[in-house]
Amino acid sequence: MNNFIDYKLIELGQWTVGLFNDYPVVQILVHLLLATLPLTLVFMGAFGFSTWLERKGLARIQNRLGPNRVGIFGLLQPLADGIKMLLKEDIVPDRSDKLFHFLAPVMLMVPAFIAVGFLPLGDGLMALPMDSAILFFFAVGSLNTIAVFMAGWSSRNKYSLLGGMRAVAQMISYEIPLVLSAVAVIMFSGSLNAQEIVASQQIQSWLASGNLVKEFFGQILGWHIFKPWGFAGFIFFFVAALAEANRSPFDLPEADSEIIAGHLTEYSGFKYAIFFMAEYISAFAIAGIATTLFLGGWSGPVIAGLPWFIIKMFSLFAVMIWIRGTLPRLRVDQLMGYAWKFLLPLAILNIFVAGFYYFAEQQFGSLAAFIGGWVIGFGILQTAAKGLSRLNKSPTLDGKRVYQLVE
Amino acid sequence: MSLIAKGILQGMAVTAKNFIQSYYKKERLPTVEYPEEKSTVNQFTRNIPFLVYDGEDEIEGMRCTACKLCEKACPPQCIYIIKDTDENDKPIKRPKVFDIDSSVCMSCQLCVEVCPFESIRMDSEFELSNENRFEGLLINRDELLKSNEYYHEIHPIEAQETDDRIAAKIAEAETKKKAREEKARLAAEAKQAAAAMKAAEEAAAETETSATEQAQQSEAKAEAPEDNPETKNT
Amino acid sequence: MTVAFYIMAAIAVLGAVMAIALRNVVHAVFSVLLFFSALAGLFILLLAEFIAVVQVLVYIGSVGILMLFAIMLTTKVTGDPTRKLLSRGWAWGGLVSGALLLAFLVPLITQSKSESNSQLSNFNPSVKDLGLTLMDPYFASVGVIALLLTAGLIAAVVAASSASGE
Amino acid sequence: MEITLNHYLILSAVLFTIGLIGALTRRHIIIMLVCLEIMLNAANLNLIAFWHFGPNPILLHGPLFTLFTIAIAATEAALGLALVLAIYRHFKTVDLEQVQDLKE
Amino acid sequence: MNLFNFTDSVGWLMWVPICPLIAGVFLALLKPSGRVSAFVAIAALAVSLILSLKAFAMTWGHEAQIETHNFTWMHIGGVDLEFGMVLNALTGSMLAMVSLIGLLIFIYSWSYMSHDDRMGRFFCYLSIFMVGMLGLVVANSLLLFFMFWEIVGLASYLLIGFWFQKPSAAAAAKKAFITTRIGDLGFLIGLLWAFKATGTFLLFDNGSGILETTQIAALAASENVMFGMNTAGAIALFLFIGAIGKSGQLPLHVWLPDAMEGPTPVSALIHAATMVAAGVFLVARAFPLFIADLAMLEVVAWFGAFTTLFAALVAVGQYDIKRILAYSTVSQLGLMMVGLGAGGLALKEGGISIGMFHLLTHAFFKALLFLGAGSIIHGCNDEQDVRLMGGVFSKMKISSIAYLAGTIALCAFPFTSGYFSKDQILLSAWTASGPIFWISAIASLLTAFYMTRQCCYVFLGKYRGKGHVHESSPIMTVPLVILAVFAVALGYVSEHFYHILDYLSGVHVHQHESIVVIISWIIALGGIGLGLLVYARAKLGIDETDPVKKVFPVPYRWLENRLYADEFYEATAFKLWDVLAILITVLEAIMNQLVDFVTVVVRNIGSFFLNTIDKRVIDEVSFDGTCSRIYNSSQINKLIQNGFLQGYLRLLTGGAVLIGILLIVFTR
Repeated sequence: MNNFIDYKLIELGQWTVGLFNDYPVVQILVHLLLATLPLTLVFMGAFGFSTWLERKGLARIQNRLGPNRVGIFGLLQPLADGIKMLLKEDIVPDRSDKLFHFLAPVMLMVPAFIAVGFLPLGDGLMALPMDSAILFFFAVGSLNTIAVFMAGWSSRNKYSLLGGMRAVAQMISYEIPLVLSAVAVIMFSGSLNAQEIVASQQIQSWLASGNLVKEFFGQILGWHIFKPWGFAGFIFFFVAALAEANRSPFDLPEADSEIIAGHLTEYSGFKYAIFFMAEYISAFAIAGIATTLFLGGWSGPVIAGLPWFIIKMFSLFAVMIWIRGTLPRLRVDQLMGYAWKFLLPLAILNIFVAGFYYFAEQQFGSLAAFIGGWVIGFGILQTAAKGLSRLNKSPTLDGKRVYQLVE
Repeated sequence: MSLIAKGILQGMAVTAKNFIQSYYKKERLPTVEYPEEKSTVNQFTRNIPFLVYDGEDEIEGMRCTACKLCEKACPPQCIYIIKDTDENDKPIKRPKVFDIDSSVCMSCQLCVEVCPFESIRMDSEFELSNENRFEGLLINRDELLKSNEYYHEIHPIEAQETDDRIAAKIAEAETKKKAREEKARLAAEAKQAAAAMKAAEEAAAETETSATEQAQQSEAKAEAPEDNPETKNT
Repeated sequence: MTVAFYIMAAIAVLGAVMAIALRNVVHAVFSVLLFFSALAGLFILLLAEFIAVVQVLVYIGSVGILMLFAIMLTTKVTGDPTRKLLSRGWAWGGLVSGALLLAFLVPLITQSKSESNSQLSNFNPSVKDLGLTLMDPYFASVGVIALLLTAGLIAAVVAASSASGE
Repeated sequence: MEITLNHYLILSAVLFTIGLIGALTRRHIIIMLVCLEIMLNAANLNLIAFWHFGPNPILLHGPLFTLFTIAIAATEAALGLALVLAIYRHFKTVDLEQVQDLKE
Repeated sequence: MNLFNFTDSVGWLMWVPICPLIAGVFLALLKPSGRVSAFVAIAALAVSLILSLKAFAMTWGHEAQIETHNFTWMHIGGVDLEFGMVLNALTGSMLAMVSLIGLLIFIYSWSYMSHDDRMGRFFCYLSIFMVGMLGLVVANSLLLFFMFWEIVGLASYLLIGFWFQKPSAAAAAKKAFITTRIGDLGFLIGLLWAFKATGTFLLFDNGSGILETTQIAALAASENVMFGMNTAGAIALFLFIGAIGKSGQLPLHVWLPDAMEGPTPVSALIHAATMVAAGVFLVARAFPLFIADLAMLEVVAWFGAFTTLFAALVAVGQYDIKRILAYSTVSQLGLMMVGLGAGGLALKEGGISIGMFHLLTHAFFKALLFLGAGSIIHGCNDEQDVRLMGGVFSKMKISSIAYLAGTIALCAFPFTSGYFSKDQILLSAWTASGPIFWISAIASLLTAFYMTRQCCYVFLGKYRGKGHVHESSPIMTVPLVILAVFAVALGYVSEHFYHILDYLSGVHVHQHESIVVIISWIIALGGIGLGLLVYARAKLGIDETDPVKKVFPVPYRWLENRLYADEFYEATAFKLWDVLAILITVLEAIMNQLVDFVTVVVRNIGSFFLNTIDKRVIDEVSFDGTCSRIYNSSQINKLIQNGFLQGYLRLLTGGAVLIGILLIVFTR
């Protein structure tokens, strides 16, 4: 039953390409379309679904129902929003940079969709099969900083510029821990190719062993998250990913209570919708990459391949929503301090721990390395984290608050 | 905060609990889908006032005697009363027109406190919106009149208190009347005894006439309070 | 492949020209970003995949933004048409560089014989090999570069924040 | 028509010259730095071109060397802009004409 | 230079001078309070005392044997200067004597100087002095000997001038230093001559040392080098000049009486026991040189005789208690020189023991006398003039008795230590030459006379000074008693029980001449009796004239004025300067003339050069010309340096283009 769906899809793809055998030029076009079109549609749909998921989830967390008017369980709500967005008038501030004001959402959407292309959806199912997929992912990821800046700058509004600058600063400072925590995984699995990373998270020997139980667990136990540096790396990666996608605790730039809507103030109508879509899709992309790097990509016990990938991706997205429901927003300086003074050193330390784990595994075999790794590795990271947090502790008022009546 | 960030996890646990329980626990999902379900309004809510009437017939059982106290007391002057007149236009104790402009009324409940006849009370009805902004929001007498049972229905405690108060008033009036009769009687007897004595000495005859006059006056007085026990207030 | 090359070249030249021609500085920087991305494309055409990624990440991702930040922090960008664009004696400056191109570079290139066949077609250099060579013979230079980068970082911070007093 | 080394050389030469013209004529310091970056990139393009069409690309000297140049260019850009900030703070202008204290 | 190996070599001897050195340095640098500095100095000296006693014990058994330990100090110009330590009878005895007396005096001066606020400095100088003295005794190389000799000279200068605020003390210190310096000059010449002749400084260097037989023979071989003496004699003569300066013999004795300006313990330690003995010790140490030329021994003896007589005469006429003792020291030293000279003539090597024996005994009782004088002065509220003292005996019992013991020892009262040592000298003088014997005898008689005179002045009668006399504290009187015991007993014990004479010179020494014994008895008792006769019942006081003065008024006044020794120098030596001054002025005049002439000539030449060469050639043509040319040209290329950044860049590219074109053109 493994990867059944993936193979079926690949066959379908080959069949359609086969249709145009006698028109080579068209065939190339079809081949390209095949790689990109389904992906865009799927993820547009995913965007719609995720907006619904988010609003229902947040509602439930806050003990309320969430949209249930439109469609059965409010399922058509995203459609309604979409139409509303389309109908809304698209205001452009008069003295703004018309060109860049229009270009910003596009610039944001393009890297989002490209990034999605690099996700290893299933066994062999990759839109842009590149040798160094992860690397390209991060390269493209750094593009949307420019888009945010463009948005902030072109709307000729002090608040949006300020919001833009803040967002750019946040994205830049969180890009480094993001990449560094990924480096640990890449170092361990030995290649930048997404498929190989996923493969490295499956215990090949168990899979080939034949007995069902071993096969069942073989898919799971190999995941990097079960390793000490993997778990720590996942936490750093996920936190940096939240910041990179401007999600929940780090959504300072377009936080409503802060600078109106940050760099999105001057956008309305469809451009605003595109911004949101780009943001959600880059969130999905990062969730996808997180699953490939840490949660074993498409490998899963029974229905290995695409289904598992989707489940994991959506569960990570659900966690994002969950975090959005609970955590308060971070102040700007805390935000920056957290990236540079907490995440970065720990990510670097994590790489060292991963290195030691790798050699420990060579030396004493995977089981001993696993146990020892968890005890020592995680201990080191834990103490480093405590030490760093004590170092960065802002001078809070530690004594009991003393109130005085004014004489 | 350490790696596992205990604080954040606790927070997440709380939201998770909310999320899950909202599916099966009642108090976790208190939303009332308004247009379909109506949530009972708290009995102490007050909105625009209404007039109470006893018994079945509205006009007859109306407690309001158009004394216009509430009209004068209302701060935004949103009450407008015209006294009713019977067939040969002699004013009777009942309002012919009793209008409240609900857009002006600020539900300050001063009219309730001023009304001596417990006839005006605050209603908890809030669905007063309608299309016509001016005439629509002016509520006339017939719309204001609501039965005492309705009153009991929306404000049970308050309604019960007002009824008790009225009953007590009536009872008090009874007792006072009785006491007065008692006193009168006693006084008459005492007078008679005295008179008898005096009369015995003086000419019994001429004093009889004066004694009988006195008995008539006391009866007249006794009759007066009888005819309006209900409208008298403390 | 040839079409792609010409497109990329055109975009690159366009980006470069706009960069030095546009009056609005931010537009100029954005056009430079366009130039960088065009160059990244060219690198991919030349099968130097990793260099293309690094180009995107380093140049577009950080240097571009650095320039934008610098502009934000220094000048009022638009709105004074009177500002003179070219420095004094720009004529002979341009003349000299033009002369450089025509008198020196072009003849040099054209007359040099060039073999067009590239051995690269039969093998696709993977990032892994690049990594290995980086570590094996060139490990010292990686160390030096690391040192240089750190020194540059610190120097930049100090220079930028040094006169915060005024 | 097959793309040969000359095409790339001419392209990079043209780009280099454009960068040079920019550097030599524009007044704005940041634009000068931009042009500097353009020139550097032209050089990188040249490097990769030579590597691609060079004798034994297997050795990966081209990309390696370009990596180092990119790293150095990045540092240089960072430092240059930091200095521009310092100049701006001191001279209150970014116009090259006014930054002439070294005048004898 | 193994300081720490106490068994086979004698290297540890170096510790003896080093301990006080450490103490001295410690006191000088840290300047601790009075009590602490005293304690440190005494502790250091105690250590050196112990080591000295060990050295003395080692030499006691086998006198002849000499142990040396040499090491090269420095290697200059192809010559390595060696230092070394020697341990023989002479060293052992001197070490024991110096460190014992030094320790007693240190303890004594602890209380004597306790009220002085610069006590730390005092003990520092004392320690430095002990370094010099002990080092000098131990030194085996003449150069090292000379160095310690200078340290001793320095210490004496510092200690004499200790109360520098007193102008007389400062002057006395300078005087002492200069006169000893003249003597040291002689020593230096002798030292250098010895080095040139023998090629080494070491006295005993297992065979090749200066004093070893081979070298002596070589030195003695040369004939009539100076005044008919061979080189050994000449070197000995110069060494003797050094001894004269240091021990205050006749021509250079003037500084010793004035040296009394220093505090009394200083006088006791330096001007009685040790320093002055250094000269005698030098002669004793270098005795083989002296023996090599008999004429030298004559010279030594005669110098000694004259000094002892002269000093004895002057002592009679003095009123200051310390000056009397000073002159008595001078005369006793003269006697020692006589002992050495005559002893040498009579007994060859034996002479050392005679001179040294008297030196040892004299050291003890003279130190006793000075300390006694010190406590008496202290008792009489710092009064030094004997005419203002008197009746001290009744008040200060212990010091008086000790003082009397010292006096009888000095007067060579029979069976005291002075008697034995002076007797030996007179015996050797008798055998050597008649006149020397009679001069020494008369001097000894005078010694007894002036000592009794002094005792009568001080002890008899009633107290003539101001205030009342009080006995000094035990710390001062205990050393007195110890010294008294030594002063009296040493002579007898050492001669009869320990044969000190044989021990000192390593040769069996026995002289016996009944006549000399009788004469010495007569001298001692006669002198004392004569003194008592004259002074016992005489009226003594500040306003009274001295009984002897009554008898010989004029000669007594000569004696009071110290036989005009100072005035004699005044007349001769200082006049020397005036002659020099005149000479210089004459020379200067001549020189001025010469200078003027030269300046005129030079000016002319200069002006010639100035106008012709300098003005025209250099200024116009070469230097200024080029400068202006450079300046003009720089104006041009200054234009390029206009701070316009892009201008520079353009030039750059222009250059590149040029090079490119040239490249293409030429490499086609």
